[in-house]
Amino acid sequence: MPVGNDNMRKLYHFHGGIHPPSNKTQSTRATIARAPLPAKLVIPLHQHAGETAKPVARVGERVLKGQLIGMPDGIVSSAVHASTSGTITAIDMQLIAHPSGLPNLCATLIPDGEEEWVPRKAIDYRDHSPAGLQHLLRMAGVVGLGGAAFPSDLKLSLDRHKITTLVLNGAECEPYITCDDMLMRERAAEIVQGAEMLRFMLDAEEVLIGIEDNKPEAIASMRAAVAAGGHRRMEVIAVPTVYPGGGAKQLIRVLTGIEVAAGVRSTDKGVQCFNVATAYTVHRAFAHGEPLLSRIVTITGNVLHPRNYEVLIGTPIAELVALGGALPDTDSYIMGGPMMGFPLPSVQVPLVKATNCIIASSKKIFPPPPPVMPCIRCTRCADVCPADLQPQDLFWFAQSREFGRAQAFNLFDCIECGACSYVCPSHIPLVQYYRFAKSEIHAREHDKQLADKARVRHDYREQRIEREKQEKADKLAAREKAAQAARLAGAQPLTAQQQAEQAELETSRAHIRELAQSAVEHADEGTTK
Amino acid sequence: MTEYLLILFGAVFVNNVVMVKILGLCPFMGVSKKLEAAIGMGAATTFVLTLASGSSYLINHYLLGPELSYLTTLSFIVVIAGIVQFTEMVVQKTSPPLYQVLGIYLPLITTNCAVLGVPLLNVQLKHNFMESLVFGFGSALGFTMVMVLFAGMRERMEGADVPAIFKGSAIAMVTAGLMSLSFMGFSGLIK
Amino acid sequence: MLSALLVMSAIAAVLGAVLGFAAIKFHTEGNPLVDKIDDVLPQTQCGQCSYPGCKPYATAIAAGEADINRCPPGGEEGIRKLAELLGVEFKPFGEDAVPKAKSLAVIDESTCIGCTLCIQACPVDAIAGAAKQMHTVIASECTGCELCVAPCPVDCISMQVIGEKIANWKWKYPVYAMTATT
Amino acid sequence: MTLQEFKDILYNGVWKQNTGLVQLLGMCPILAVSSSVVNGVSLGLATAVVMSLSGAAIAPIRDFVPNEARIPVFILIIAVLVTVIQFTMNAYMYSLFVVLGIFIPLIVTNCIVLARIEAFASKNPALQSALDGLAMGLGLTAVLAVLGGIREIFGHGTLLSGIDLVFGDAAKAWVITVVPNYHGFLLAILPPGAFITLGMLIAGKNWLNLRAEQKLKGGSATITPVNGGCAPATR
Amino acid sequence: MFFSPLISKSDSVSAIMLKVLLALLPGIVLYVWYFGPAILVSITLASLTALGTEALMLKLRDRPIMPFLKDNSALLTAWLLALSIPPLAPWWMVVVGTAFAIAIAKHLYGGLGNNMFNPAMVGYAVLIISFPAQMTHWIAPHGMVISELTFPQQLDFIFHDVLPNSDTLDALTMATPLDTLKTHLHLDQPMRQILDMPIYGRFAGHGSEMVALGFLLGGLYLLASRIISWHIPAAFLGTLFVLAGIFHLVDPAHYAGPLFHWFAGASMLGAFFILTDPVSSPTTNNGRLIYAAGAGLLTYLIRVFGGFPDGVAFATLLMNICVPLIVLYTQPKVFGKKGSQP
Amino acid sequence: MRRTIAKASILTALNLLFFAVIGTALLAITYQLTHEPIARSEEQEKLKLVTQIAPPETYDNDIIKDSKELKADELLGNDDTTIAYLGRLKGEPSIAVLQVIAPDGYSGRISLIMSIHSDGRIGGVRVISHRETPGLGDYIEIAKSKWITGFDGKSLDNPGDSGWKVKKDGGSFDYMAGATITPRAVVKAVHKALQYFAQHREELFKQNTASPGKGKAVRGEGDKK
Ligand SMILES: Cc1cc2nc3c(=O)[nH]c(=O)nc-3n(C[C@H](O)[C@H](O)[C@H](O)COP(=O)(O)O)c2cc1C
Ligand SMILES: Cc1cc2nc3c(=O)[nH]c(=O)nc-3n(C[C@H](O)[C@H](O)[C@H](O)COP(=O)(O)O)c2cc1C
Ligand SMILES: Cc1cc2nc3c(=O)[nH]c(=O)nc-3n(C[C@H](O)[C@H](O)[C@H](O)COP(=O)(O)O)c2cc1C
Ligand SMILES: Cc1cc2nc3c(=O)[nH]c(=O)nc-3n(C[C@H](O)[C@H](O)[C@H](O)CO)c2cc1C
Ligand code: SF4
Ligand code: SF4
Ligand code: SF4
Ligand code: SF4
Ligand code: FES
Repeated sequence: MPVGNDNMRKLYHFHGGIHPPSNKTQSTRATIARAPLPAKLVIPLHQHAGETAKPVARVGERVLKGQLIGMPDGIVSSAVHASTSGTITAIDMQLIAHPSGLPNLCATLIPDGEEEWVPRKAIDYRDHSPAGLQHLLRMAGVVGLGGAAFPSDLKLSLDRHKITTLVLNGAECEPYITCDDMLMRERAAEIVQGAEMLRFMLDAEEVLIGIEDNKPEAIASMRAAVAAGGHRRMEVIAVPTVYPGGGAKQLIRVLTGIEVAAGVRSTDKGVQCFNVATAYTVHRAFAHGEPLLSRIVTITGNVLHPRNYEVLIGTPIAELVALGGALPDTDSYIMGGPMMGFPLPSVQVPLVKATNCIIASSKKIFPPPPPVMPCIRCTRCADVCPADLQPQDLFWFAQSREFGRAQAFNLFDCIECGACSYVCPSHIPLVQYYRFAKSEIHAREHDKQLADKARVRHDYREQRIEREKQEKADKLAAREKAAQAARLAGAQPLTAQQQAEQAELETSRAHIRELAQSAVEHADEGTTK
Repeated sequence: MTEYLLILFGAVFVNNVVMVKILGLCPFMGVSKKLEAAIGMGAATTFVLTLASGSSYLINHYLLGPELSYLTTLSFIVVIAGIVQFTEMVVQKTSPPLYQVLGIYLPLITTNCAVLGVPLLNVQLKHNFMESLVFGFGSALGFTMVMVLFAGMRERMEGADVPAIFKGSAIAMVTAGLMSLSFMGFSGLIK
Repeated sequence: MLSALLVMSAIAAVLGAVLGFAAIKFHTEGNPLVDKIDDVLPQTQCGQCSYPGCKPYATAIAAGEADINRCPPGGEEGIRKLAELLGVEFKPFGEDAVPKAKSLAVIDESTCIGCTLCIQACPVDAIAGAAKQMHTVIASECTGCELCVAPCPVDCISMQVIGEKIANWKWKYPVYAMTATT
Repeated sequence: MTLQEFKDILYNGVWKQNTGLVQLLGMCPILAVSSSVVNGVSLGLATAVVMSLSGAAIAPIRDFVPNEARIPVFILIIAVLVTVIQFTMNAYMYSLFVVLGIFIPLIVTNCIVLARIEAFASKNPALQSALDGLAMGLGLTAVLAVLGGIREIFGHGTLLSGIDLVFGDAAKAWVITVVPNYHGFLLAILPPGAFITLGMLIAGKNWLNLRAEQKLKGGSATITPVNGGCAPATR
Repeated sequence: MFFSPLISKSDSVSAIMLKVLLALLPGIVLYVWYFGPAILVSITLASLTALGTEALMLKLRDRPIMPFLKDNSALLTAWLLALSIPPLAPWWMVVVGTAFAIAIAKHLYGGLGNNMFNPAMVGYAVLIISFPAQMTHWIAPHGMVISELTFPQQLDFIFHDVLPNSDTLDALTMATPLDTLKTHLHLDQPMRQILDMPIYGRFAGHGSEMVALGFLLGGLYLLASRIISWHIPAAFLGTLFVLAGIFHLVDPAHYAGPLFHWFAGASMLGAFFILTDPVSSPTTNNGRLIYAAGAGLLTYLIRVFGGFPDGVAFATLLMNICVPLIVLYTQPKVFGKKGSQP
Repeated sequence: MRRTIAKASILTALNLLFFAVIGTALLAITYQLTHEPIARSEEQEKLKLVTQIAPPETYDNDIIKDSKELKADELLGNDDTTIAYLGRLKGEPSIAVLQVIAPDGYSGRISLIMSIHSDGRIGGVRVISHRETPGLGDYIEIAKSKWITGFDGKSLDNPGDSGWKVKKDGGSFDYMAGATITPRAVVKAVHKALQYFAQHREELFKQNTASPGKGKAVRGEGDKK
């Protein structure tokens, strides 16, 4: 039951978008529940965009809840903490929730059930500088919970641009997912306070909270919280329900009219966007001194009891599935929504900060797609592309591996929303092709960099050899001269040191000869070919 | 004026050198794999062909006359070869960026039949100086146009699921055939 | 006959003079093509192309002496790029030159006698160590050219294929089984 | 010249580097004059003669020509040879000359002539150059003959029509009517037909090459279908 | 393994093609009404040939056959080709045209979705160039000529090239309205007098204008069901209208009016069914406008000044050649790179 | 040795000159040798055409030599001078061969050559060049059909003014269904040429004064076919 557009504000429109069946009501009937403590936690050290955190706990060590076990390593990185107290039994490669199905470094934690916290220190953010707060967030392991898991502190570093608007993203446009919805319904005040903190750090003027109009309860609850907290220049705005209206760029466009191009940071345009759950986490980090240890996750799909749970990071997904009660015909599990999620390589992989939803999948709810046919250039995909791309052309170039041309046709503006695949009458897995092309291009750029580096090193080496040759030859000549002079002056026996020097000379001469010889040989090979 | 326009229109569309007169096919096939290359070749050819049309008219009219008409081919081609080689050297020196674009195509122009064929047609059609120039320019324009369009098609075709034995020049040839089929639609436009 | 000779001589003389003039006046040299080709080559410097490194191979290609399909480390993609650059047809690898999986040299530290032979062989200075001390390969610099393998007197250098990790994982080309509905 | 060299040059010219099917040079006459076997073969032979003679003429003088005058001089020599042939045909095979029309003088710019001069005659002795020119020319003639044959049969249902232009009226009887009462598929003798038929010939050569390659590899290598969304498939 | 998105809208290529086939039905029904059932014979013949050729080519190309035979695109090509040639065309012409269209214009490029030229129009162009005589023998609408062939006699003609004893082809067939107009203008007859001939109806050819109306109807259905966008029909018919309007206003004695050009020849079929072929037309909206306007201009030029009575087919093919470049130069600005921002 | 500009110019010029002289000489010699036979074959070719429509027994002079330049005339349909060949039998005018153009063919001009006996009867008509649609309008070529021989023996009064039309328009000349424009054009042109002959007969057969040879050759527009 969408609320009418009762906002005061003029809303903008972005091109395209689709209206897939939302399937959200199943999991909003019950309130958020806390998942029980599992018998084992596996905490990946790479849960965020960027570099893997460096393990700082030792195997066998007892850790406390909230204790740092992974230190941020590199600029783009974030901290990882023990989600509960217990013993680290292993730090090794384990299967994680990643589309590659490859293992990565994880810390295994056997909880002792005590939930014994490290000392927590609540702070008043107003007493700190933004830079200090940023560091706190980094050490609290706060990353974006909207999906990308990008370290939030980096998004708060202000360089030269004045931020006018902070956008809170409560759109939650993907079907099935309701974790943000439930969070906003139940913990609106904390989200709003988190927003206030983010505003402080960004020195932003206004806060716009965008929520799709298919979530009237969340809108009401958030509006009440804003009113109750007496927040000025903070507005909860109902935005039209259209996928992918929750994409940061799309939401910013709808709320402010500003379009942020690919490769441009939204901060350059005076806007920054955070997910509502991220704001909530920021509030926990400052007001309670708690690092990011758990998050709200929706378990839905082919389960008996679809519902949202607050789950500790590192909990095996199987535990969550058990809470939902997967039906027998379930054949796989999807992390994320049906539009952008991916099938988990195993139901045993641990839950990570980016896990917003687990969908138990069956042939019934996600039937296997019909056969792929060739693209008939009907441009339905272009009609729905929110990035104003020509997906059929991107596909054409990607499938024939013409990466340069795909790039020229703005491949990297694609946000991989999948709207194009959704409408394609030929059922082409378009996004797959774009991901393939993007990662090939990245790999090539990487290779190119390596090649350039190798060229420099090779040239340097050649020069060095040349120089050394020259130097040695000079030295040799000088010595020879000296020796001759000495011989002329009367044969004096050589000192041991002189002898050694001469021997060395001899070998280096031989070496140079050899080098020269091999160069000739190579050249010969070249020309006789 | 209208008659020049008609000559121009005729040379570009109705009697297109490549599609209808079947001249200049080697560069048409050879330099149309990439759009940029096709544009470069087209520009170079336009320049040379216009110049060749003008100078061959002068040669034919002032140097040869009817008595020496048996020297037409010989003198035309030698002058064309000279123009081409000269242009190449000058462009290379004076405008390296332009040379980047046209350079490698210039030497190929000497052996583009159209460059000799059009001046010969000029003689055969008894064009005067201006008509020769317009006809030469129009033919070159027509050449450039079809080559650029063809290059566009070939670039797109790179992604097509063309049967293995037709990949490359075979399907290009078939495409040229269908293009020439399409150009037959212009027939009769200028009587 | 005479007039014919006169006319043609005049044309030839004028043209010849102009061309000779232009040849000197507008003389240029240098071949930027070599650099362009070299840019495409992978800089592995392995010599598998039968030239002593990438640059010489690039020079040979530019001079029209070498085929474009001689560089296995560049892969088919490399040939394709060369073909595009030079405007020639793509040409697959011959029987003799087949690209291998990308790998890294690894020195068995317990066997290494510190002879420095591998250091001298490495074209990109990717081996660190001094005489009579154990040597190690700087993984980030190694191009996998294998030139250090042969000189080692105690055979302690082995090439290890770089496996797939999350960091270098790539999305695969979408391939689907054909339907059996023919 | 050794026998092997002779064979190599011949094989190279007629098949491996065939101008019409592989190098795609000398296309204009191939496409324009191949509407019948007789036209095609006549022009092909004329071209072969020019190529052979020019190869022989240019190989010995190549070292005396300064670089900047190279192309003009080569072209000049070719032009002279072509014009000589043109006059000869004009004098003694007038009707054929009329049919081949503008394409006789255009042998001068027939790309393949200069291309072979540059690629072969400027690096090899006269005899080899002459043979190379001849072989290339014969390769061209072969393509012209086949192309002409196919187009003539499809277009008119005949073969060898116009033979009387070469051998006089008596030869009229040699014309073979392949399909009697044929409606005439005009497309085949018009330019589009020329292009498409040549495309088919090139594909045919590709097919033969491919088959030969597969035989070499041991047969089983069928072309695996590429699957890029171009073929129906299930995920 | 399967990947996101995991859900999709239920539509398919074959359903789209089927809808286009359905949209042709009003036109076909009117065709049969005015010109008799011979057209059904050529449609059937063309359909069979198209399916056969498609299957053969798929087999040769080592591609699955059934999924493609079921996509209906070959049928569509066949129907459009059959509708653009004279219904009395001998059977071998239908076969040659269709086979050429499917085998060469479509499958040499890689089949469905890969062809650069409109296959049906390639087939048409091949036929009119190769067999111009047969391509000018159109059935006259009912009551137009002295004697009419019965259906069996028509079959006899199509399959055996046999006419009933006394009749000559000339007495049974006539040129199309566009062709007749051209012929008589050539003879310096004034427009008024020509258009008073019985072959002409309310605004174009008698009978054929109604068929065009049928195609217009089907076209509107395609627009409504969003299978085609408005750009191509609007730009094509608009250009034709403007050009014909200008010439007609300046010299009404020699140039027919806009309505005539709309309802004569293949204008309606072209505007809604032929130029809109998604595979061989541009994919950008601006590109579609340019493409269709160009086709309108060429159609008018060829009709009025050129060597063929109707220009739709050649205009389509000529514009097909331009499609890659049109698409290249009309790429829409992507998100965030547009000029208009608040 | 550094090459100076002047030196290089002279060197190149000499080189080119050398080859140009040799080449030109070779060419000139060939030309001298062949231009006789060429002229002969061209004449023969003309004669061949002329004899098709003007049988040798109708004249005894050298018809190719006995020619006259005609100014352009609306009735001949041309806009350039043409050559008429005049046949005489025992000095008496017997037959004239005219070049005629039918301007309104389906796709442009149709060039014809026709002969008219001195009594106004047509000796024969042939199409020299045309651009009519192959397979439809090209039945006017003798190689394709006998249609063109339908003019043989016709004259201004046979079939008379109203008969000089195709049958479809109520005249007496045949046509091929579906292609009436072409025959209409040809019939009209031939009819007009007869009128021209009737008007200019005397002047035409006046003994030759102008020098023959120059002007437009028989072969029409040099169309490539
Ligand atoms: C070194 C570095 C610094 C960054 N700084 C900022 C920043 O100041 N502001 C910002 O919005 N994003 C910043 N980013 C984030 C990227 O722009 C990133 O694409 C974006 O935040 C991903 O956001 P999403 O979660 O909105 O998709 C930074 C990224 C890197 C690698
Ligand atoms: C197609 C698409 C849909 C998205 N939908 C949502 C969404 O519904 N809610 C959300 O919070 N973030 C969504 N995101 C992520 C946002 O782009 C953005 O990364 C996030 O709001 C930034 O906040 P965070 O850094 O706090 O996660 C979506 C991203 C994409 C590409
Ligand atoms: C492609 C095409 C080419 C044509 N070419 C000719 C032609 O060369 N000569 C001709 O007389 N009619 C030609 N026509 C036919 C005319 O357009 C017209 O139909 C015919 O001359 C009228 O003949 P009718 O009076 O017997 O109906 C052609 C028609 C088409 C469709
Ligand atoms: C709206 C629409 C119009 C079409 N028009 C044509 C057409 O004009 N000619 C044709 O051969 N196929 C047409 N098709 C069918 C199909 O696109 C065509 O066969 C492809 O070109 C084959 O790859 C059309 C399909 C659609 C959906
Ligand atoms: S929706 Fe599918 S079939 Fe249509 S144009 Fe896009 S990719 Fe092609
Ligand atoms: S996945 Fe990319 S191309 Fe497809 S609709 Fe989304 S942004 Fe556009
Ligand atoms: S084979 Fe080795 S040396 Fe040769 S170009 Fe390739 S990488 Fe460089
Ligand atoms: S370490 Fe060995 S393999 Fe690696 S770059 Fe050096 S020589 Fe090559
Ligand atoms: S033969 Fe090469 S361009 Fe004509």
